[in-house]
Amino acid sequence: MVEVESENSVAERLAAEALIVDVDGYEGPLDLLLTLSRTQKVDLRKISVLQLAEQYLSFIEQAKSLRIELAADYLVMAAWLAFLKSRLLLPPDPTEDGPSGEELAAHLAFQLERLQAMREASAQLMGRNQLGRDFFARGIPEGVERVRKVTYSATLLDLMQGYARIRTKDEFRPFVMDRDAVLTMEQALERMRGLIGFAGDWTDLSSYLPEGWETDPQKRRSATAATFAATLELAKVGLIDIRQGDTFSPIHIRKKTNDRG
Amino acid sequence: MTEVEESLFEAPPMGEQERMVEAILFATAEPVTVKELQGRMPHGCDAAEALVHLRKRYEGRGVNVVRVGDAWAMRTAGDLGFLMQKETVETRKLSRAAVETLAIIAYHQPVTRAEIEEIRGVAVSRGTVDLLIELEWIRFGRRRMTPGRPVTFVVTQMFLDHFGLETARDLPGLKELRAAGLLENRPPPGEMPGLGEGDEEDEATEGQSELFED
Amino acid sequence: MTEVEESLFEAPPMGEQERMVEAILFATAEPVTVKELQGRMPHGCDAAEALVHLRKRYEGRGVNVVRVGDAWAMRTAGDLGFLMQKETVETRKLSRAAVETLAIIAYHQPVTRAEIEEIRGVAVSRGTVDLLIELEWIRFGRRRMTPGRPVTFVVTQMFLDHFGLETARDLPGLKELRAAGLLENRPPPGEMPGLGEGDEEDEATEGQSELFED
Repeated sequence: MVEVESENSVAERLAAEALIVDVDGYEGPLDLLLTLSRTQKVDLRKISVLQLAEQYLSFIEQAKSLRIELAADYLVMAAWLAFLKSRLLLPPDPTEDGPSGEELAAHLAFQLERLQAMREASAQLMGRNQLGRDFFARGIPEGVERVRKVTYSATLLDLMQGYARIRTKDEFRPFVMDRDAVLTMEQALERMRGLIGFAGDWTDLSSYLPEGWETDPQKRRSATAATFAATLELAKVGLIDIRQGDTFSPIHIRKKTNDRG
Repeated sequence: MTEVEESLFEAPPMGEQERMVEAILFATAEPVTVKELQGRMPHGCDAAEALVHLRKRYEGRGVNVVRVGDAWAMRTAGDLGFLMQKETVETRKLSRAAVETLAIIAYHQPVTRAEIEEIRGVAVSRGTVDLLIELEWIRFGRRRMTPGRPVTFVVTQMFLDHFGLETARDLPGLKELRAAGLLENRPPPGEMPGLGEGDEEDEATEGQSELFED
Repeated sequence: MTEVEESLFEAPPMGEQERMVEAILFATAEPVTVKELQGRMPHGCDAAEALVHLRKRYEGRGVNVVRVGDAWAMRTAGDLGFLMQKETVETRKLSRAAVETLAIIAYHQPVTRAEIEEIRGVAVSRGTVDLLIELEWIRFGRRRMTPGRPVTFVVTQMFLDHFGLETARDLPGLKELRAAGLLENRPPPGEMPGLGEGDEEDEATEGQSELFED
């Protein structure tokens, strides 16, 4: 294909060295390859991939000798290009599977050409007239006034039902009953006042919970709290005694024996 | 003097100058004075003359060149203002409080706010009344000749039209409502309303609402 | 059916319709779709036809009627930018990576991140994509129906507007690139170095073809 180790001119070597200096300036091996390919001064479609592989490998060699840290992907590319080079130089081995050296080289050339094309396209794109720089939109946009019109819907049926609801409200159960899972302190107090007369001995507070309130957890909690609050109230006014053996142990109450105690 | 100076430069043809003024007026965020136009256009241009041409060109168009103080701007023609509005119509269901208030006014008109509150059992919010007035379904009636001379509310013709009534007297009475099955929906005894279905302002009647809705 | 319906309304004369489109486009900084124009104009109007007339009227003027994707806008003529230094908005200079990524998306859309990386030979940084999305020049397209269902990127109406393109088909040099086969996504023969994760581009080639072929 091409004479190996061709007479790289001094200028080319110098150019290669200059490249090495700003290796960080390349966006990866493909970018570097594209830059190297330009030294061939030919149409990208006629580029010698073999020569390019040489250029790249010598670049890597030089970078190594200059002890420049190269990212792993540069080295991967170097290894692959070395492989490609051998494929291109050696006569094809019929026993070997996979793509031929030519196919691989063609694809690399395609990649380079495509990258170059995209570079040119992006330059063309950015070279276009741009909004806000070369051409302009309306400076005083009047905008669209969004008029939100809300219409309310109500039917005669709504109206009548609403009225019926109000007028027949009294026929329904009292509102307080709505909160059926809540025992108010007033209710508990009332109940306790009636019961306390019979509590001569220490009795567990929990046994004072109203009937039907002991099982449902929500009701039980409310009833316990209300009943407890009621007993505190009763104790405060001197009607009962309270005792608790230990933290969290059951609370007991009994009727205060008054002056006798 | 200036004439000599100007002649040194080839001023663009008037058609071009007109284009320039057009572009500047279009793109600038505020009205532009002739002086500023002149300053922005190439040497030798006559902004004032270009403006005259441009103004004529836009006469009767959808956009006009107008004078704003001592500056110039382009504005959409006054008769096309309606295009600059985008109406979105949103239909909302009238709140229960509003429906009930409206119903009370319809059945009891003329009725004072205090009376409405007494019937509903909760305070009537200002917003509810305002909304109904805004919808033109209720209006103020005569003041009641009682202490404090409170205003009364009555329903409007708009209300009657909307609900397809000849007069407010055509509204069915309680008995008829019941006969029509509207009151038959008694609450099942055990059913209790849940928590947290907060209705606008009236918690007092909460719980009964579902009873009527099917 | 619709014809009968429409005839019930007297559509304004075409001259009036043209004025309306003129006013709407003039007043709005963003491109407006025909559908939206139609929606804002009175019943029976033909916004598309009015647009044709209007566009002709503004040909060669300081302000032009331009098409942006499936919408329309008014923009100052490109040759008058020099008058507008005052209006120029300083734009952030895009990095080469961002510009190239943008171009790749525009020319190859819809395109996956892996494909962009395959073309550029380096990973696409998150920041680059984020920036382009933030500028509203690109957006997510449909997911590719290949293993992993990768998202694709496409350019936006804003992109077309910014670069003065009527459609993505009008990208400079697009035809030539396509003719040269440079917009094909050729799978690499066997193992190729570079980005390991390029394995999802299997039959990812439908790509721009469906978008650009007409």
